[in-house]
Amino acid sequence: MPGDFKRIPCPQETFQPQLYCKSSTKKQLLQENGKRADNRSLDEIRPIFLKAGVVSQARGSAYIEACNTKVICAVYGPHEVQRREGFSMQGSLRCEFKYATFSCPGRRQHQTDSEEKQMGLVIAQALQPAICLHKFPKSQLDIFVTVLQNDGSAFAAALTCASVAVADAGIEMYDVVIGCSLRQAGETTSVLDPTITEDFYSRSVDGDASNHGSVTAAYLPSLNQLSAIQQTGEIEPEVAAKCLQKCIEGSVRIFPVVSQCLIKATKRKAQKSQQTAKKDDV
Amino acid sequence: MAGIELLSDQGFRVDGRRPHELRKIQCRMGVFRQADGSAYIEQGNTRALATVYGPHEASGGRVRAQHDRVTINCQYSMATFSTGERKKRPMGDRKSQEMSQNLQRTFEAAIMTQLYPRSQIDIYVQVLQADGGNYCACVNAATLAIIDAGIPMRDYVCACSAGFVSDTPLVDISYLEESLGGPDMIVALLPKSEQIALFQLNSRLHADHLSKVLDMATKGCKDIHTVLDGAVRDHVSEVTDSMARS
Amino acid sequence: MAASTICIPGQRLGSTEEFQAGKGTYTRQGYVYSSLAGFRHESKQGEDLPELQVLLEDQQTVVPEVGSVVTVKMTSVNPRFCRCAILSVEGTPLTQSFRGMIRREDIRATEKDKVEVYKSYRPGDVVLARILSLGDAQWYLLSTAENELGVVLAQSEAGVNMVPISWCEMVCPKTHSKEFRKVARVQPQYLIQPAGT
Amino acid sequence: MATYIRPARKRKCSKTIQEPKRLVTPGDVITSDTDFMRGHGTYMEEDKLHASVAGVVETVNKLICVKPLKTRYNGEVGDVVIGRITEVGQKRWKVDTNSRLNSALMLSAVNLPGGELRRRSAEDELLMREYLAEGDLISAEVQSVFSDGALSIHTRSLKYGKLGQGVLVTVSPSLIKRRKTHFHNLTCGASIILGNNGYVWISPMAGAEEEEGGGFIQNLEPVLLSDREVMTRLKNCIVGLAEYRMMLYDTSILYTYEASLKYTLEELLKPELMEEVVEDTRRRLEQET
Amino acid sequence: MAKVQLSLGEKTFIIHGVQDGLRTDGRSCDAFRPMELECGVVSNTSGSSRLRLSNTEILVGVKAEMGKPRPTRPNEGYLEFFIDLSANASPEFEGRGGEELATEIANTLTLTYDLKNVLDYQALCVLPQQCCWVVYVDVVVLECGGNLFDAIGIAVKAALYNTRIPKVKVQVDSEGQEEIEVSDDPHDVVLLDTCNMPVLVTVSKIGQQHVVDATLEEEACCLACIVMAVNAKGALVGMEKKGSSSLTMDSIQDMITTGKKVGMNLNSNLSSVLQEIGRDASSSGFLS
Repeated sequence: MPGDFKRIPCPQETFQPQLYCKSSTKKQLLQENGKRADNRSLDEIRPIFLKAGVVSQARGSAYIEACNTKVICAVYGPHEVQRREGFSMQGSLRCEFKYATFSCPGRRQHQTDSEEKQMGLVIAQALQPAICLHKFPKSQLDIFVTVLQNDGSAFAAALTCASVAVADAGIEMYDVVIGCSLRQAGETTSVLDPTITEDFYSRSVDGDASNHGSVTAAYLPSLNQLSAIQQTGEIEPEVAAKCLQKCIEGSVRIFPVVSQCLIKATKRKAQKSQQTAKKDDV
Repeated sequence: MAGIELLSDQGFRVDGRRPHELRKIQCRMGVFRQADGSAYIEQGNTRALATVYGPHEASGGRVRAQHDRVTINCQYSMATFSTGERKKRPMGDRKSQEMSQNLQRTFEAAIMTQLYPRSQIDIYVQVLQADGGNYCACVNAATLAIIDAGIPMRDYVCACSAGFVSDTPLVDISYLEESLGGPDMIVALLPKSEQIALFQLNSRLHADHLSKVLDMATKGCKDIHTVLDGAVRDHVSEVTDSMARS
Repeated sequence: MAASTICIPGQRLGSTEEFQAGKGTYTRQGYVYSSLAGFRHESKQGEDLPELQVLLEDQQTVVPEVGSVVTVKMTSVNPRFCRCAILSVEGTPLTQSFRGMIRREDIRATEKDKVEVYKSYRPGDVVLARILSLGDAQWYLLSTAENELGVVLAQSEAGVNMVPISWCEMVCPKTHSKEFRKVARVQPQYLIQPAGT
Repeated sequence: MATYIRPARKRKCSKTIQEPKRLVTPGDVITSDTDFMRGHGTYMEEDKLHASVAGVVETVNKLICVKPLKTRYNGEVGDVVIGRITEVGQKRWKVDTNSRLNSALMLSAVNLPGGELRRRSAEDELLMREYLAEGDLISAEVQSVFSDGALSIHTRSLKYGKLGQGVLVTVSPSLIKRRKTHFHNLTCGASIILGNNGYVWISPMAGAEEEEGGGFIQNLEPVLLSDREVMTRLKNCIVGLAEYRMMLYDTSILYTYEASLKYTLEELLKPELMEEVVEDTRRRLEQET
Repeated sequence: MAKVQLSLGEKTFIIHGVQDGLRTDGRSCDAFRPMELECGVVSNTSGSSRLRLSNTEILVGVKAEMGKPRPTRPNEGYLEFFIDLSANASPEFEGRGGEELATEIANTLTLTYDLKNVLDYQALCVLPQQCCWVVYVDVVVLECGGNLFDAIGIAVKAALYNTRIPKVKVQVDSEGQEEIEVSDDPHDVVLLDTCNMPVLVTVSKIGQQHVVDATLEEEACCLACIVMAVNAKGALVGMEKKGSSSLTMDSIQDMITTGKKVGMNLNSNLSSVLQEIGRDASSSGFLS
């Protein structure tokens, strides 16, 4: 609830205690055996649990879990555009992206901040080329994404989750959208699907900071195109192109999960309607 | 008053002006191409920019349109870096909303509103650098912008501030003179007919002095009118000449 | 139905040389793709190529389309037109209503100039109508200029559902007062019986 | 060069120009003689005629008016205008014509496919968006002026109608010189329409017009590169003329085009070269008069 | 963004023109419109600049103020970006109309400047955990004629080049209390090193080709674009895809190559112009 902070007797500014911890050991991206902290290899993605149709009130919904990164998404609509705008033969998309207040290491505010607004915009833009918007003129589709727990790559997970939720809503789509993140550490090392400790923080890079950064891409597997690219950090253009290629490879590996999930959800729906049909007969 | 003498014994103000002297005014019309009218004005270190869009179809459809006259829509904003201490937001605070309303009233008095039923005129002013007399600079800039847009007005609207220090009225007061307390009067005047379109007085002033200060402000407005009129005439001559030679 | 026939959006279903694209599919560069997560259907009619469809029985997203028959509830009436809320499209209920408008000249097919809106519809009436066009930014344009279209449910001033007695009149069973309405000759396929009646 | 940045130039101090006679600014008294008729840009107060805009006083017989340097378009019946559809209504299109209110194009004021004498049916009302949709450009003629100042326009002549491929340039309406015709096929190889409302349309030279479909079907074939170069140069010339406040008509445009030929298209974007081209044109025009 | 509506014919003409490598104003696909830049326009700021790119006009004012360092980085100062899409630029931006786009631009700038290499942030710190310089970079968009991102990127870099931050001395008095003394000598100042600061380059995909520095009309024909932040070395310090369409890997690669080339060119041209203008330029601004 957006609180009236003036009346709540709590300090105006608080900091997480971790800031004041003196980390004695320097964090190493890779262990000595070349594996990552959670024993994954460089280009290994975390196992994914994906389920569609988890919010019964919504027209479509999905939940994704990749180890500790958990995102839930619900889709409502298409309904009439509320704001008075010009006539449009195409439907419009609106996406609200929110980190739950408890989802990140530090507490987040209830109000959507500018980062979250931006994320919402990017998700809407990433889904737009995948959705047959001309099928619902003058109407609007609302997508609500909430990150329940953020352990890195939450944005990529949100992209995948949102696209599954839209498909689950029975909205006609040209393609599904799959998100994948990557952290580049030096010219040659890149870590796919980074956890929050592996993720890129510009100031934490020691020495030469060139070619350190992170890349997130949204991939449309059937069209073989990218619908979103977000890059931070300093990366050579040639390396950046390679990063995108690796993100695509990662997405291709996620695709079977998405496809299985949608097939299962469709089966479930069919069974359900058969059951209700039987009940009606009785 | 904190150590600074606003008026020296010789009768000079902090910036070397005499009480009845205006700051240097420089202005330019037609700064932008896309707007219907635009103007920029410098009054000493106070700089303001005004743009005018319209008259055009009233936004918000028939509901907001007035069937017998034009709707005048004003927005006053200040660049966040314009003041000594950085402002958090360029507009939306109470002061700038009040300023917007004042502007609207001022120009409703001067523009021949009945000529454009169902239309709307947008007047946007922005203070780029604030050094006292912000509202006045905005009114003057907006007047120029409206003339640039070719919108009929009864007369110029010229605004000028005046203060009162040690029994002497000061015209066109700067930020320093404004901030050290004392009365602060703003007058927007239609100079030819000497009609006052806006009158505002902050802080206290003995009623006996009112007419003295008002006279000073009125005179300031007329002086500003002379400067602005000169600028407009130059601009019009130049453009007419260019159009005539083609 | 075999599980192998479930498709997901973006899945390639076949070439356009073999199939026609039907509902729930689209074509791109010579192939038919699925645009829904649903079951694959092939149907052949005559000499044409078999039509490919991807369907999902229970859940169809519907928005009002030109030509579809919709159920609306009147919200306001004035001498030139009446406004209404579109509640369902082709029998599929909508979660949120869309706004529509029926102009005076679209109320009935004959003697258009003699139509009086007040004698045709009243706020609260449930009416069957056909979508004429997408209209402007705010309103869908509807028409009831067919025998099958018009009022299906209307309450009298006494608050009782009225019974039609002709194509333009209804009568209240309680007070026996007559009221004017543009009554629909309701066809069975559009009739959804409320539970308990 | 891909990019070109330079320090801002100082504007040239314009030579002192003699103020034209009878220049007035708002509030000035034009005359206290009551024999005159009050025209645009003036108002009566205390039996005196005052100016309400800045400009030069024009007297036609007994009518006194002041024309401002630039305004929104004030329509007159018979003017050629170019407009953009902003809204599709039930029996009319709303058209932006740079005037103070949107203009109306009635369904009955257009030529629909299938001949001039065709009766307009209810179906046409539903198909209006098929003919002209939001964003489409049309050339039209002012048919009448409503009491509130809004214009009613029509396209009931073969020379008017929906515009196809080309570029629109918007200038101040006062820069358009009133001429017998506002449609020109320039010898340099492009056609232009100088709308009285300040909208200028540049299009490839009209070839054999296919008059089927009443002008609602657009030719979307790529324009030849040579034609495109001419159109682009014309566009830059018109923008330049407007920038330096020269009147626009076929001769001035053509002369500017010829003067500009010594520079490449990209060079013309530099303000100082454009200024030179415009000054050349001005000199040539002055010599001829 | 201030949008223009175009008819199908106009769009087709623009798209085919880009295909032929001749845009409607005579430029080739990888050319910028001429720009005019001046520094030191607003005298009560620490640094300012004004950029005019055809019809796009940007005014940037930088104000350095004392603040508290962020808890996450106790010994660094920081930059704060604010964009004001003023109603002067377009009536659409009146009230809160421009807010969404403004945050979008500010976010992009924050991301690209928030890197270790860009600026020596530690030099902006006065007293760790207690006091640092907060450099407010305030951008006002006065007129909008397309390509806002790039124009703002250039203007911001120029304003930071023009910025003068007073030198600060920290003295410890007898009781061990630290005292901060700010020099009021206008020549005793710290200048910012701008050579690693990026510029933004927007590469817009129109039809099958891509262009830089799109005009408003071209932006209306563009379905997808990539905004890149490119530094003087040609490395990307931030990249974002915008727009409603998707892109193939091939075209992304081409667009990145163009972006790098144009970005490096912009950086080198900008730095030579800035040197020409000089660090302590002041100019008359709008009167010229």
